[in-house]
Amino acid sequence: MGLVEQTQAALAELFPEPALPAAPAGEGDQEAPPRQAGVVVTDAARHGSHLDVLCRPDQVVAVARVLDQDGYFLEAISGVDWLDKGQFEVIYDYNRLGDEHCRVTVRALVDRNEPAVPTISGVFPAADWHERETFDFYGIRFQDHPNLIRILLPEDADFHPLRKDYMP
Amino acid sequence: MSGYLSDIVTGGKSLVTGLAITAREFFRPVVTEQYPWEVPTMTPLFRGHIELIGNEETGEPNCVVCGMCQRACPSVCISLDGKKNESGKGKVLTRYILDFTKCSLCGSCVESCNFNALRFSRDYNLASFDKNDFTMDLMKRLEEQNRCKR
Amino acid sequence: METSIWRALLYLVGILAFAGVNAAWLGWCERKGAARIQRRIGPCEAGFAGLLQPLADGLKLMSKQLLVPQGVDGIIFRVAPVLAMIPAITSMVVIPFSENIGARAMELSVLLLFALASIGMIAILLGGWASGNKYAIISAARSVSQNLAYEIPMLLTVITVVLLSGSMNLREIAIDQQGGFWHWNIFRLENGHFLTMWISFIIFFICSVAETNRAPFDMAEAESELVAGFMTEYSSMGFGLFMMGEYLNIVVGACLTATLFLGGWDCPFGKTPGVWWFVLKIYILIFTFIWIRWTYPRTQIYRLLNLSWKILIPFSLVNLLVTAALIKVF
Amino acid sequence: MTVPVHLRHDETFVLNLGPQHPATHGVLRVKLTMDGEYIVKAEPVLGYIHRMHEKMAENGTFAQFMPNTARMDYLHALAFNHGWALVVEKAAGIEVPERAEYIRVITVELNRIASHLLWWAAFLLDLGGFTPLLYAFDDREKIIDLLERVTGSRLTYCYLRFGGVYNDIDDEFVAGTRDFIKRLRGRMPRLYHDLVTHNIILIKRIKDIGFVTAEQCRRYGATGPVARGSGIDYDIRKNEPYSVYPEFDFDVPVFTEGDSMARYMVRMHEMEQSMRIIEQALDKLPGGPVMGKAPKVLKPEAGYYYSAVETARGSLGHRLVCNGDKNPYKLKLRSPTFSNLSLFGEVAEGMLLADALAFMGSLDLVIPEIDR
Repeated sequence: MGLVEQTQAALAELFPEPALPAAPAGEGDQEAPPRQAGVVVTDAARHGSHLDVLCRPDQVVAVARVLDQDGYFLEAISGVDWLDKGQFEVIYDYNRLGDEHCRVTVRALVDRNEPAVPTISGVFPAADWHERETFDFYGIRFQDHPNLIRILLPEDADFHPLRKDYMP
Repeated sequence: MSGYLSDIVTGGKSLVTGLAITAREFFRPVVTEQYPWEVPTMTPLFRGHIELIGNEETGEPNCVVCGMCQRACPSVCISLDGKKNESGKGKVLTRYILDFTKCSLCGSCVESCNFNALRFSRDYNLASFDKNDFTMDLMKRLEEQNRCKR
Repeated sequence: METSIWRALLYLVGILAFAGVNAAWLGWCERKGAARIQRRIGPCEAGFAGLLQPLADGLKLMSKQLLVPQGVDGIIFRVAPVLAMIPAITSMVVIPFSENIGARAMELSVLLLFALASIGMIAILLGGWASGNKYAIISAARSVSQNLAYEIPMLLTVITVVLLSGSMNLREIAIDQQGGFWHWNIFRLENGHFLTMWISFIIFFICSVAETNRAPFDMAEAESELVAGFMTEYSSMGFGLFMMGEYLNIVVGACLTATLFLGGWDCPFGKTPGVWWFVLKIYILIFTFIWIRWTYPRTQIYRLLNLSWKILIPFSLVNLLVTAALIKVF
Repeated sequence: MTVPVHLRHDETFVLNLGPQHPATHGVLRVKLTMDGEYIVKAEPVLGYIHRMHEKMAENGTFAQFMPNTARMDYLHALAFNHGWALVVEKAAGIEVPERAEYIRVITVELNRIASHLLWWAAFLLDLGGFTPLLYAFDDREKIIDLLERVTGSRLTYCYLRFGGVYNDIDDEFVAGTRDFIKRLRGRMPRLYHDLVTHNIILIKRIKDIGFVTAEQCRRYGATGPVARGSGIDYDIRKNEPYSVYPEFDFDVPVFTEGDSMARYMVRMHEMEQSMRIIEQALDKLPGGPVMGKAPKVLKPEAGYYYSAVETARGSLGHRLVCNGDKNPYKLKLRSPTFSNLSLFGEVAEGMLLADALAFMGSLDLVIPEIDR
């Protein structure tokens, strides 16, 4: 069993039901049927990741734990503002150091009015700064983050510049 | 103890080697150029700020006011205006302003131009105490160049 | 040696001139030397080969505002640069430039020199402390521990020389080495002293590099760690005086090395001794200081102390014992 | 060497290292809580040169972002060009002619050598050795002259285009590059290794300083020479090959010690490997065009794209989200030093100030890339 299948199997255990909490916003523009599985294999040559995981915000930590046990590391956390759908999306990019290669994209959708995601900085310390950055740019709150303050913007900034409705 | 002594011996040797190397460099010729007195040759691809290319015979700018450069510019530093050509077809350039303070010399404007109307100048002595000196009127620049040619 | 007012004035002017010229133009030498080692040209615009550069620098420094930041200890802050300069100039008094040129040939001149060198260290400590800057205080603390650590092996090696010459008078020590390089303390052929004395010389030289806070032992300045160390808050001639004091310390260190180990004003071939030989020797030594500075990276404070306590002090102790034994045996 | 001490947490003071400090190479500020010269807590404060490149990407077209990429990592600008070109080519399905791929590899690797040379120079400057800086700049100048010939600029290159490169290389460039490799190989053993690498002062200064374990690298997402100095055999050029890298025979230098010396050695060996790649690429250089067919106005399909390249400092990732428009809907830059720096706080604890700065130098920080 290759690394991709192994990780897929490990992650699939977290998603017993195929039902999904919300329609994946980013794929909404394509007229594809709504996605059924939490974990799908994607074309790495085109999309740059082997596995695509769509989970509820409260599953983010569980996914991180599974990936941590399998020796993955966190590349980045980014936010996306889907303004017309009233949602924020948090994208976690995982990768593995070593010969066998597998990249995992974990996505979670949160309500735009009260964006909150549990922090994974307890699992990956790398997430500390990346979460602060996402908070900085989008105002997404990472619950239980030890030090959720501005990182790149000045500490007295009262705006979140990467929100699509932000006007300087 | 053996590590202690060998550290002293190898360490001392490495220090002497270092001194020998710098001593040799001391007597070798300098490699720097004294800038205002010696000027290095410029590469043909040098990117200065942009300038208009005039027609070989008339000296009028080749520009047809298509606005491609303006749209290609990532930093919005080009503004140009044109008016209808008196002879009927096309447009003539009336104003071409480059705000060089914003320019990042990426060359997108020159690449996007299909009419051989823009090129990079070879000016590199660009320093001023006044910001307004870098809002360049390229039409005026072209006129001056034409005058010099004559 | 009679003391007249004219003689005192002559030496006062002479020493001040020697000190001033060295303090100014050694900066030029350093910059030119560094430039050549790095294959650059160095200062070249002010005057021929940039020789007027020190004047230009001095004028610039003097025309700058002397900033005294809020919260510093005003008196000590102002006194420290002067204190860095004075002991270095005073040390020149006892240095014998040749058999007949020397302001004062004191019996305990070696001791006096070391006493003055310690005052120079106090200047750094006071300057760093009075600045009230965290970098400056770290630098001052480092500087003190460094000077303490290096004075011990330095004195231990000087004792070997004193044992050989039987005198603590620098003039006597130099006179003892006359007659060609085989009489110099570093190569001294008689009684097999050359076996130990070159080690003494190396230890002494390393110590004098450390004592003058020169790279690779410039822990006090360490510009990439402590910004400018104890000089961080100094501007204008306050900074200038520290710099000049540093160069004068190098001159004193070179003079002392030349006198103790290299025969003072003696000609290497046993002929025509004179002040020119002394000057030549000290400038070769100063060039070595510059050469070393521009070759090596800086060491670390605990490596520096390790070098002193674990290598230099044991070696100088053994060296002292062997020298004493050689003297006793022959 | 981290000297084992019992740190007293009651008698500490705060030292602001930066934003203007000689050792931070830019405007990084590190808030150090110190006990004497020992660091009790180190907390990097970022953002002093933050320019919001990600918003600029959203506001312009795909091509208009290309000049910005060079302004982030100004030392390895071509790799940032390459990363952006790759992710957009992936998203829009643009083919690149083979000659252009080879030219990309040659220029990116030349730029990598230049970046490592500058790191070496700056690292030695951190350690108080000024002369090596100028020897390295002498060599780096040659690379910059070569790259100026083909790209038109000296530092912040905007050379790569979607579907190719801006300008073809000529015989003079090829000859000049071969000359340069010969020259650097000739100078490397004496001016770099004899003068510096084997110098006892340097060895004592950086050996056993700043240990980073492989596990720390993984938890903090450190990549590049930092990870390879800790025994992690990971190089995107090998593990996840892009462009024409699979066609070249090169090694990935890995050292297991995890100290500053290991990171130093990784970079020194990488320069040699880059020279090997350039030589092979010059030998195999195919003919043909340097620009492929690319539409004037790019409108990639909606979707999520990720692409990574190996820069001189580690893995640079572009997370691109498109919604079918002619601007990127969202671009996140995963810059290598951002993650590499995040482990500084943990590792620097209990170190002496001077050692921590030597460790920081060995991380090879480029501040505009962290702050973006």
